[in-house]
Amino acid sequence: MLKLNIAPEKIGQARGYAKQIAESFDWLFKGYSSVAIERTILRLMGMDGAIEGGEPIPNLVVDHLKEKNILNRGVAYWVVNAMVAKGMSVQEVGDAVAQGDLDLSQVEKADDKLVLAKLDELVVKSLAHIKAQKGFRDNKFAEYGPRRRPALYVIVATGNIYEDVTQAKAAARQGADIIAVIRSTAQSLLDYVPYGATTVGFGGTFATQENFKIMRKALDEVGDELKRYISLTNYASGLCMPEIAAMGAIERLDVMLNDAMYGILFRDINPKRTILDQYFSRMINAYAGIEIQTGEDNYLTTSDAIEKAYTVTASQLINEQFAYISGLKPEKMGLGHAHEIDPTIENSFSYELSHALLTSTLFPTAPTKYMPPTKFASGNIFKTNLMDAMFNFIGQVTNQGVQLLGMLTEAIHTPHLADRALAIENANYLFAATKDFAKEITLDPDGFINSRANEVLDEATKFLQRVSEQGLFNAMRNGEFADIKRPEERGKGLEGVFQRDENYLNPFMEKMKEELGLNK
Amino acid sequence: MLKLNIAPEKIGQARGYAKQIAESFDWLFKGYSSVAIERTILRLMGMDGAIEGGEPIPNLVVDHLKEKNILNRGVAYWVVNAMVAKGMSVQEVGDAVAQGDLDLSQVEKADDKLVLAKLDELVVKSLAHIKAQKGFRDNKFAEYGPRRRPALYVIVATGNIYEDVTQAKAAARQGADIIAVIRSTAQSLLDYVPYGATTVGFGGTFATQENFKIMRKALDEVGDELKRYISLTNYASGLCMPEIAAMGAIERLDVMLNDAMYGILFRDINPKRTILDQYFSRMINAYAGIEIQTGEDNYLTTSDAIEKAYTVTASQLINEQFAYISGLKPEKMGLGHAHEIDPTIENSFSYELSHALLTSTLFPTAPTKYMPPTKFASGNIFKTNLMDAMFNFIGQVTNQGVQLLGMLTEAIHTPHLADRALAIENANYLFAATKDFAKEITLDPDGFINSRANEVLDEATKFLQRVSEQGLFNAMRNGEFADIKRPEERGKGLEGVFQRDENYLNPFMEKMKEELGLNK
Amino acid sequence: MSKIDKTQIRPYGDTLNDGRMQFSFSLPVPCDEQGKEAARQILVKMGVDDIDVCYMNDLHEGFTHFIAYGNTSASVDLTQINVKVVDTNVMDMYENEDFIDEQIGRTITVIGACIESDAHTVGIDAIMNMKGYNHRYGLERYRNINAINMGAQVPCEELLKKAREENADAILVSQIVTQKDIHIKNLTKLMEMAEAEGLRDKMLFVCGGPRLSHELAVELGYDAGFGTGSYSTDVASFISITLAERMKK
Amino acid sequence: MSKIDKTQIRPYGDTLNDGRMQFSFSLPVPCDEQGKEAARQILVKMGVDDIDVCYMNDLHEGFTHFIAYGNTSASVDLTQINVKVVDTNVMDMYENEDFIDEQIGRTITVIGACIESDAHTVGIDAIMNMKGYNHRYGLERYRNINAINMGAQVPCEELLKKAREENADAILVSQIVTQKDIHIKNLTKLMEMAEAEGLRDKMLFVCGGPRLSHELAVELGYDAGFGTGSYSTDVASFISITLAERMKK
Ligand code: B12
Ligand code: B12
Ligand SMILES: Cc1ncc(COP(=O)(O)O)c(C=O)c1O
Ligand SMILES: Cc1ncc(COP(=O)(O)O)c(C=O)c1O
Repeated sequence: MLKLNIAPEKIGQARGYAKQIAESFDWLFKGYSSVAIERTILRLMGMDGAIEGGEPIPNLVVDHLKEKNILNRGVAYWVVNAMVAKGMSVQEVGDAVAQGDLDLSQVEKADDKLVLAKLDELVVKSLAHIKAQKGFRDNKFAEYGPRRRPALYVIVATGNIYEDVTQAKAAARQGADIIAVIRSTAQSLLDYVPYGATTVGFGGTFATQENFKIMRKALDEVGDELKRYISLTNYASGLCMPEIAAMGAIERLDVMLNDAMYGILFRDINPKRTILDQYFSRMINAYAGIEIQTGEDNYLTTSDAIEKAYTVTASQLINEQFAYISGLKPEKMGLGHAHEIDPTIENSFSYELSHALLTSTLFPTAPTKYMPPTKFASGNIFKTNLMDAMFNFIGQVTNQGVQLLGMLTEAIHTPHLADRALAIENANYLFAATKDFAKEITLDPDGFINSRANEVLDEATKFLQRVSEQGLFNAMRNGEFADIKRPEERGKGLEGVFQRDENYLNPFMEKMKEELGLNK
Repeated sequence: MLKLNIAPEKIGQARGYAKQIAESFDWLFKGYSSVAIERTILRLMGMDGAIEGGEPIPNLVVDHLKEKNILNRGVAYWVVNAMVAKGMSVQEVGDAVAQGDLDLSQVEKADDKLVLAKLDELVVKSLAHIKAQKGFRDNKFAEYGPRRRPALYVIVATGNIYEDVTQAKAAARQGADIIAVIRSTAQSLLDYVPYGATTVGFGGTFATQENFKIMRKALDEVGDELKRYISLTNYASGLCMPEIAAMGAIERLDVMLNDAMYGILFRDINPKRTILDQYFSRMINAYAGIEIQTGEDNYLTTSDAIEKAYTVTASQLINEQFAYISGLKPEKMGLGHAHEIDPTIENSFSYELSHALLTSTLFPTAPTKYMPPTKFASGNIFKTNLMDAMFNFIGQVTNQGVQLLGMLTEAIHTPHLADRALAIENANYLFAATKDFAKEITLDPDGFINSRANEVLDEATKFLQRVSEQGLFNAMRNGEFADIKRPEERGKGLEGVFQRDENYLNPFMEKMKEELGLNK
Repeated sequence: MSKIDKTQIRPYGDTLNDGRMQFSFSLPVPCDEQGKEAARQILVKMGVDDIDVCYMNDLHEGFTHFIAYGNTSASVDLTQINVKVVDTNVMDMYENEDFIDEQIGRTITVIGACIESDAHTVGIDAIMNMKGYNHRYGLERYRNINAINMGAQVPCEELLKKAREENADAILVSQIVTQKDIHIKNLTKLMEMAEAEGLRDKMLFVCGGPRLSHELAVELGYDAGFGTGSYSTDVASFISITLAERMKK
Repeated sequence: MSKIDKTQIRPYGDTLNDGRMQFSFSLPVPCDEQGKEAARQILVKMGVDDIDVCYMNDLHEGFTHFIAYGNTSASVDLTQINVKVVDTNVMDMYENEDFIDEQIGRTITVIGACIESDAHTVGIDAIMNMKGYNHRYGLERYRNINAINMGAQVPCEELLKKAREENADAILVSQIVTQKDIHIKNLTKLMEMAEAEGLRDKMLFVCGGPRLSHELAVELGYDAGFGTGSYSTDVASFISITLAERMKK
């Protein structure tokens, strides 16, 4: 059996540091909220839409409360108060605020009991819908059978949601298990979620609720034909993490890119804002049965995959601990890593095997997300296809959860229709060819693969210890991660973080925590 | 360490049967000769050329003696007798016979001592040249370093020797270690060797001495530039086995396709003729330091690679024993096998690994020749390239001697210039990536790979036992090999086999046997 | 996605009618910017634009390999394309045997061969041998087909001689090697000889091979042609249905 | 092999001037003989003959993927192709440092950035960062180069502002994303702004990226362009030699 020789205590130690790092944020999770979290509450209550010019109603409502200096109590109270006081629906309140017809700070205070009752009604209804979506998914998997492992994950990235649908359906029929709709680059940095169906964008089109709905419908149709549930992925990361998570929960996405630190490190979003938002965002994912995926591959697109292998391991362990805090189960933690070793070096296969095995050893039940070669992909499509084959070989023998298929045209363009079919064929061939190979072999206990994995884990442990000693925010300030300095008081979106007052209400979070058993 | 668990006694048993099979041909080797052997003697003495119409002089001389019913004494005596009696050179004798100007049966008998002395002079001179060629090769390897293992072996097959030269030189510069010049199909069936440089042919151009010379010169030039000795391969098999071997020895080919049974099974050449010719042919190869390659791949182009895997093993063992009898050392036995398993079956990688390991386990010092996927290659060049990658992976980890590179266009055309470069790149990438992987792993002793290899060996042993009980010729008559019946008294070229009389002379064979230590 | 106009079909990369194609070829030019520009211009001359020569590799001896993407302006009218295809129903072996019993009422004789220089028997064997191919038995196994497989490198003369002797209902010819269009030459030769000998209309002439299509076969005067991925069932069905029809006339 | 006629360069498969090329493309056609014929006809319209559509695969949703080989009749005259290339000598870091000392006599200031929407910094970092790329140190390490790397997604305005402030000798712009020709648009924008601000002739403008060539760069008004596989040494040499030449004038 292909297995690493790693002392369980060593793993325990690394995990312990990561736990310490993640568990030091109680002050933040309990004491703060953000504009994104508040907009999420509005969306979960059922508020939607945008004004001409594109600004979403939830943004306008939150901005309004902020302007009135009463956001610290949370949107939930103010909006429901207006609903009760004025007998309006959620949407009517939102539209009226957006039109400037309603000043929430001026609405007479309704009876607190009535407000709470109304709120409860909204929460129950909303969470019932999400639970129904989860149930629907669970039933489909029960009916059609579970997802294969490694699952075949392909991206569509035409920049036009309708063209994406064609490609996604074709991909599903070609054998894909999971379709990821790549979003227009740097949507992370938008402090709102665009509205409606979109046909433009940059290397992808926007993550919008309508786009989610369109793609979900298409995949449900094709999935029923194929008698296979086709999973849908999009990105939560960025300034709207919890909002997009909520939209995904509502529209039944199945997988969400959701990394606890990606925004900070790779998008210069404020650390406080990110850690806070990811907390609620992941809780929604957990509640909705959505599998998250983390972005460790990003460490290796700029740094060397051997030298910086430990950063992947360290990040995975931190991501895991933050995920636990939000109520995610290991079965839903798609921790990331990537096959980015220079193909010209000797024994690149053994290096990669060692790194990939380390990931599946540390997270045996997680549907780990294995990213393909990208950095060393070249215009030589034949060679890139071979690199993808080695990647698929390793994905199969190390039992990765999700194989994010490499494209032979990685260095040239976002995938063409035929590129995806060739990628699926590549994976199917390699997976079948090496199906039980892992059962056949044992690693030399003192060999390179074992010692390399131990070395990476050691480096990661040392690193996590250093970070836990400094505290995550200080470590980021000091440039410990990805060689970039990210001070706590800098970065985008800090102004959207606020302290809760003693009357603050986030009834969704409370209910979810309760149901997820997070109130111990 | 990647190693099979096979009981040495089991291997010994299989080898024992093969030995019995091969060693039962003393009567043939001692009592018979063939027209091809006689032509070879003439060529080794220095006779060459062809008449208008293309018939080679050596053929005309042998036919002449046959017609005169005096061939049983061997050409050597008659030609040298004429030389001594008439004071002619070898070539003059040949030309005169060809022109009908000389009847060798009518030449007065010269003093036997003089004839033998002249003969000896010719033999010494000729073998000195061959030894010099061998020495040249040995020196080049000493100077530039030994061939890598697996060596990169590519074919050129344009059908035009000059176009072949361009492609061969380019291939050498791209990294090839061995160039095989594919010959026009079914040259096997010609009972003469065409003459001169040729620019036509069918999936290759003819094996001629001039073509050998042209290609040798080109490869020497490029090799000196690259500081790498580039080996040259062609085919001996067929009705001219020893003749072509002699030409290869003279022109310094380094590798020769030379299978003891190919001609019988796959070309319907007479069994006696083939076994007899291969004996002398291989002796020449051995003397000249030429590495032979056998054609076990042919079993799998028509039969199933799993079902008929044992035929490959059995044939390798028989080929090995015949090679020993001709004085070949294991280091020069390029026994063949092929990666021909249906890529759609599960665990094709493990199957292939098992079969390839069996070959390198049975013949650890032999420069085994590993043939690529061909049968399941399709017009999908991207997929074929992947199959070639798996083949290269296995070639590296099982330490094959020679990797006959697969082409991504295998199902379409004989290789284009760029196809070969992509094939070399594929091999170089896979070889480097998996360089020391075999050192890292151990096989499960009771796993599939081990038991599969044992199973194949068992089947081969049973088969060899059956053949040894019947005798090779009877087994062939009964269709034991490749499902084809080949009776001893049928097949092409039988009329070219004759019994030696008591005065028969083959001074080259005698000298070689002596020097190769085959006279014990 | 916009609607597809069947009269103007163009290649599709990731957007309808983008015309995107991939090219790979070698040129006798140096591996440098001048060579790369030569590669681009070859494509320009072929009506390609928006060209991205994304890879070049020195093949040595003065040659360079290029990989490129570009948009072609070429389009075809799908509605005007009518290819001849074998359109008889496909029956499995048992159905076919019954069909022969009922509609023909006697055993059919079929003679197969790889003709002339071609020695690739795997294809014709896949069609004819007992064992068959991909879970379809070959013609030899059909209860009421007398299948004679002459094997490799059969001269046209011999094939026709045998066909006459056996009073064949159909001749099956395989041609795998296509270098320098040798398959066309060989197939043409057989057909001309058959016509000269007056055999053409006495039996069905069927050919097959990886580069053969029904269209091409018909062009060469054959009754049917079968390419890559054909099965015994396709051929057997074609033969028995066509024979039955001819008998009716 | 026959002699190559440089005025009539054609693709080479395995015989001079055979014109053989490989094609791969998808069409919105069914995966059948009609679709295959459509694929063939696309190639015919592109001037290709002797076409072998050797593979087709159903991509579903009405599309089919084809792989084909064929002979193009296109040829180019290599003697007429003159591409502009950066032709300054390439010095290593130490030589270059000495050259700057001797020929320029002061520290050079170079400002780099990925402009506008582009966030791919690996390329410009390879040129500029201390560490460098493939055993060549980046410009930051050059003793007498003041290298300022502004990083990702820098608006043109900011880059030019910085260049003015720092009195830059050269600007280095990276453009990796090329979808919908965004790189052309961004590079044009920068150049137009530089001209409007009167900065164009005050400094060298150099750009780079995988789809950029010197030829294209010059067309867009830049002094030089560097594609895939460029090194810091190429760029540094170009800058110092060109600056030194300009100083002489
Ligand atoms: C196996 C093989 C051989 C074996 C053949 C063994 C045998 N007894 O058949 C051996 C090793 C002997 C061989 C020899 C040679 N081969 Co070869 N061979 C192949 C190979 C690898 C596979 C062919 C095959 O068996 N395919 C599987 C069968 C099932 O498919 P198929 O033939 O297409 O048949 C199907 C259909 O076409 C159709 N069909 C075929 N025939 C018929 C007939 C009828 C009536 C019907 C209805 C249907 C039908 O139905 C079949 C089932 O679906 C191909 C490469 C490849 N992967 O295609 C090269 C290939 C065909 N060979 C090639 C060459 C050049 C040669 C040689 C000339 C090499 C040499 N210099 O010695 C010799 C020539 C032999 C000769 N005189 O013909 C070239 C041909 C190039 C070209 N396009 O012209 C190829 C493409 C390899 C290459 N890239 O160079 N070969
Ligand atoms: C790494 C990478 C990323 C990383 C970038 C990290 C970073 N900090 O740079 C991340 C993950 C962030 C990323 C994001 C995206 N990426 Co990206 N990415 C790549 C990838 C894998 C490698 C690029 C690379 O680093 N190459 C290595 C360097 C050394 O080579 P180079 O850039 O060509 O640089 C050399 C030369 O060009 C030259 N050079 C370059 N610049 C300059 C400048 C000067 C002055 C000079 C002299 C020379 C020079 O010298 C360098 C050294 O030789 C490529 C695919 C590939 N293999 O090429 C895709 C790729 C470039 N990305 C792509 C896309 C679409 C995106 C996204 C839009 C995806 C999305 N929807 O989010 C975003 C967009 C980000 C943005 N706004 O630009 C596409 C672009 C398609 C196209 N042709 O337009 C590619 C081709 C992948 C694909 N097939 O889809 N990406
Ligand atoms: C975790 C994660 N989130 C989000 C993104 C991309 O989104 P954006 O470009 O909006 O930051 C990525 C891209 O690689 C990612 O890895
Ligand atoms: C051992 C051996 N000899 C010879 C040949 C080919 O030569 P010919 O076509 O003349 O039989 C082959 C072809 O595969 C072979 O394997």
